[in-house]
Amino acid sequence: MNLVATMATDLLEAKPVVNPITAWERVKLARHPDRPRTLDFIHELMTGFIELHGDRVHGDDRALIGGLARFGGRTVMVLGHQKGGDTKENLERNFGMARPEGYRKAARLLRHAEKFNLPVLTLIDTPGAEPGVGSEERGQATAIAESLLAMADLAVPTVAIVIGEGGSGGALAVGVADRILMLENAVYAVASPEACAAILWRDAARAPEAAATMRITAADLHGFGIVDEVVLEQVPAHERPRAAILAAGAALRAHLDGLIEEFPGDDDETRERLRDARFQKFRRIGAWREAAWRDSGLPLDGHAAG
Amino acid sequence: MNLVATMATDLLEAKPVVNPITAWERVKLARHPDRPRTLDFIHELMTGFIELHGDRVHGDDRALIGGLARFGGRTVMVLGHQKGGDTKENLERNFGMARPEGYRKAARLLRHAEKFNLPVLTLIDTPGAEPGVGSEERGQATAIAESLLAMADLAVPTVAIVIGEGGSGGALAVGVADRILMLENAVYAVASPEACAAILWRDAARAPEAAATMRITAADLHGFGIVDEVVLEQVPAHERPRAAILAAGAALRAHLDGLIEEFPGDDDETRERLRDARFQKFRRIGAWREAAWRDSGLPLDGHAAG
Amino acid sequence: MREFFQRRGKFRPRDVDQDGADIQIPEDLWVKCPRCQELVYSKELDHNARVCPKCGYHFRLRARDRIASLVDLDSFVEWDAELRPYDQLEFVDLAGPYAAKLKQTQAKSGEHEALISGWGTVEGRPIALAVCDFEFLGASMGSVFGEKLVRASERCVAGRLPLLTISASGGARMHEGLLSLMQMAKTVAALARLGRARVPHLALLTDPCYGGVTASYATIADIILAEPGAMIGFAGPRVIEQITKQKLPDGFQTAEFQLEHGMVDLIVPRFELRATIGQLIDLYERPSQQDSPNGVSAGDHREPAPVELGGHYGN
Amino acid sequence: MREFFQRRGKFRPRDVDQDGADIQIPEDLWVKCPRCQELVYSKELDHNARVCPKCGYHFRLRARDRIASLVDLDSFVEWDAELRPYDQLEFVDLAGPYAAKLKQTQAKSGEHEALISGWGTVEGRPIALAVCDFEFLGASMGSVFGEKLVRASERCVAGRLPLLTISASGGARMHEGLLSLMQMAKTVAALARLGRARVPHLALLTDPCYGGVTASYATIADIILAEPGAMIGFAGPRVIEQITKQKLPDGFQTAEFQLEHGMVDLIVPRFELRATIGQLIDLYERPSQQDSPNGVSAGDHREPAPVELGGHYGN
Ligand SMILES: [Zn+2]
Ligand SMILES: [Zn+2]
Repeated sequence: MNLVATMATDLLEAKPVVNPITAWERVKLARHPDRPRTLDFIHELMTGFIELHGDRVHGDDRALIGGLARFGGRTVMVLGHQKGGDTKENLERNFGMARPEGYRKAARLLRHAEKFNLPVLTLIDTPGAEPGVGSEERGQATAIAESLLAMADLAVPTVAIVIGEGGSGGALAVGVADRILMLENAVYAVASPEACAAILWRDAARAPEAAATMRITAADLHGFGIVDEVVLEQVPAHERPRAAILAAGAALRAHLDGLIEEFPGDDDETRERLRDARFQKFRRIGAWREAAWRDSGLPLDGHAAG
Repeated sequence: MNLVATMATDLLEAKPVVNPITAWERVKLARHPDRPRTLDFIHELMTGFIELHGDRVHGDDRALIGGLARFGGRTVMVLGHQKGGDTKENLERNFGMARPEGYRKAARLLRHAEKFNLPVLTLIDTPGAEPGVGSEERGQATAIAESLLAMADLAVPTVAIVIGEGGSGGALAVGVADRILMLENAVYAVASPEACAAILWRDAARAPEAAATMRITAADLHGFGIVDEVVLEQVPAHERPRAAILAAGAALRAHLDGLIEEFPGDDDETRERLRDARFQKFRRIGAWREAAWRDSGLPLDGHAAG
Repeated sequence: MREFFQRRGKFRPRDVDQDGADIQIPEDLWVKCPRCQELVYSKELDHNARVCPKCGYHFRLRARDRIASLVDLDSFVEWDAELRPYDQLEFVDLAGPYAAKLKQTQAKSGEHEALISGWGTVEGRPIALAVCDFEFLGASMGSVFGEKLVRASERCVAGRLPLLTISASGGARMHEGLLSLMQMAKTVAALARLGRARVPHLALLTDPCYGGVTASYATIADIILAEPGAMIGFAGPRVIEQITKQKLPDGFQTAEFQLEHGMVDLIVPRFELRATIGQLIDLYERPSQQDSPNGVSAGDHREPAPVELGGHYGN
Repeated sequence: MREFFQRRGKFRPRDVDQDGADIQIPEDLWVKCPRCQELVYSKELDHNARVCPKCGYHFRLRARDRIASLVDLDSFVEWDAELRPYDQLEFVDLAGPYAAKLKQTQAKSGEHEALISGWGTVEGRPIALAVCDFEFLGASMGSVFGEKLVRASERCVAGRLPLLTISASGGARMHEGLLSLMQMAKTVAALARLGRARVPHLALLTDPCYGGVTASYATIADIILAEPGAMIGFAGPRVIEQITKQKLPDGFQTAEFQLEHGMVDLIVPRFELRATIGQLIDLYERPSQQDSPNGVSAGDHREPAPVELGGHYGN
């Protein structure tokens, strides 16, 4: 074959792991007000949780929380976006939209975890990072970038799980993990379907169409090789929260155990190997082709060598 | 001798290295408006200075500046407090009183220096860290502590010089160096003589008395083993700034060369040895005695074993 | 309610220059709460961990009372009690020589210096403590303060013992001049080594906590705790008001203000402190112990153990 | 005044699908400056580095023009030009399939993707460049953008070559869905390795710089430069205004605003950029070379070399 072509992932073989309900329906499930939230997972799955506060520079963000806890016989650092259960709590939690303080706290707690060789678990559930004058003034972009860097550089095992809404950079900021899990009715997207529809369809009301073409479901993202495991919800999590939480807990436990078995100890060599494996994981993500030069007379586009 | 006694430094042997002018006169010289300031030293002694700005979280402090430059055939990171030359610049520079942004910028630039194995020079000239509502809200204490920690942890050679006023924690924040130099008419104190007089004499006007008893001159501090070298001013620096700057430059150069000769390379072993030497330097500072237990029948106080 | 701890007078250090009796507070004294202005019976206050039973105000604690309130009965072993401050500067102010002031203060406070250090167990778990005594010259940070903290930290590195610092301080000790300022560098450098050894440092900030202490070792801890209502800052409120001519905002520099501004991890009421410290040591000390067969840790939700206090110093 | 660089049309990439001629700007066109509203003769603007001669406004530069304006004549070697975007999602919006949009954009822009990478010399010093082309779908961060940046970074690690990223971007490329978002993680992870190798990463933020680019690789650089007046932020001003119903402050999100808020190291006018980059590489590349006998470095204050540009692509 004359064409040099690579694909990072093989879409053709990806199969939906669940019944075909629409992407937009999943968005509504992911945002359901009764869906279990980060603290519900922490309190059900962990013991001895001590929440740690503050970014040491400006404030404490209640929309992105973290602390130490016992999970599966280990001390872990757990981080996650926290939405509110009612209007009052949602105002306090800023609807789960973190500010720079949240990402700086995350970076601080990640360094803390590394210092004491504690594995990190992150729970993702946010519409996105807060857009606002104050957040811009205090460096929202820089804060997110530094949280990404802290996660990429981390020398301890990390498992992330999208439990509800995985919204854009504000979600990814705590998502650069060795394993990425997703609950079946969670979604994870580069932008909200409404925002995408407003830009590309010039009509936010066409969000359902946008949701479908954006490929934001757990099954899609598993197919793209981004998500390592989809945690099934026998019924939607808001109907039986405890079942979903326990299923998530079992999956988190299994992946964490696997990572620790693969990367035991905290010697320099193991740490480097772990960082390297994480890099390679993200290194592979993307879709591209390599074309031969035009002047070699070859066609510019070819078929994927799946 | 029955008494267990230690002294970290030997005051008895310390001799004034200069003519006996009073401590208060030195305070006035140190604060003289025409005394050369940090940027004067940088521009005279270094080339290719590129000032780097910002703490990446809130702002850029013009009272504590820093950047990359060439000095003595090396690239160095240089940091220093910057007072203004006139009222307008003094307002811009906040009279050399740094805010949390300044100390966070310092910590950032120190980490930068370590990453690229660049020696660090710091120039100290401040009445102290700014006391104010905004500075407290943004964690002045925490920012200073983190700058101290960054300096203590640094794995590259560091030389500090007090060029004018060394005021309290705001000065020390960039003063935890391997070598500490002082210009002859600089002062370095735990509090301003006015503040000390206001508290201990209940009268700020008695600052001259306070200055004398506080032992804040270069000669005193050399005697206590805190200052490694006093750089003589043949005439006070504000009268012949260039002479003072060049003398300071030669001393900085000699100490930096000495450190790099003693700690060449950036391998782990050398870095650890350097940190250890710095720790031992500060470890020794202080005055105390060790008394035997009362119930052993020994006197509680004894003479210093010089 | 159980007695939280015995009266302070009973925790007399073993080597005071003068008998502690003359500074004992009579048991029948009434104390006025500075927050709610109510009169509280002194003994009741002691029984209540010196927390106002009316409004929850946390009265200041002496260092030895604090230690007694935290560690397991008879478990505390003091370190470096033989270190003595020394007037190297020959400092003299309006009140006379520093050397004389030291003697006075030692007699009045029953302590030789403003920092008491040692180790003990909290709910059975070993931990080092370095605790400020604000009654000793405002727990200003002199050479002995620094030296004791550094020695404690070195022992923690050697023994991999977690360190709890409990701070309350007015700042630097002017009578020791630049030697005092340098204790900031000295203690931070020591704790940097503790950090590189990956031994946890927990800090508790109590009322009042200012200046050199807040701007050095206390705020670089791995976990920063604070007592409710404690005043914490760099510059004192009066200084700031004088210099800026600004009215200070409500609640300025309280522990709650510091939490809101991201400077402390959590505020712990005095009654919960022992349990929280125990829980934290536990989290660090057995990072990956299999403690239950079904994947969920057991025994992490300990009930706060009954607080057994102070007896080992005398009663 | 010397020509700062040749007209953009002349830097035609070697492998465009369509002839670049149809997007050349006629030499006699008048351009209206968006800041001062004055009309500027197009050729004069080109001669002036596309900086308004009336008010100093920095017009946007295409990627290849930017590269030509920086590197020594004929020194630039492009990397990974053969990488092509690919519509893995089969994304279709109001305007039709992404695949079709890509073809259109490639034809119109003369580029295959929004990031051009390669290496060259600046004043004789080798440096890698990764430069956004805002004309290509707003330099949104797709898979090829990410892959090219990662490969460039890997070459920099291997060759210990400093990296200069020059960014201008609207953010993520929605047509590539989560694959696009993941490029933030991928590029940051690559630059984390560059950082651990202690190879310098310099970033230049140019107008406009938003979203995924600003929130990933561009702001974790060792040194962050910005062009005067460039708009830089996370969320765009219109989005913020819509959501918060607030009027935005004057100068909000400009480079000058970001400098004031501590987010960038320095603002460099376009005319000084080449000299500044040269000086910075110099500072990192010979950290401790003895360059003069009398203890003061010589040759550090280089005059900016005459800017020789662009010729190697055609003229
Ligand atoms: Zn009360
Ligand atoms: Zn103009």
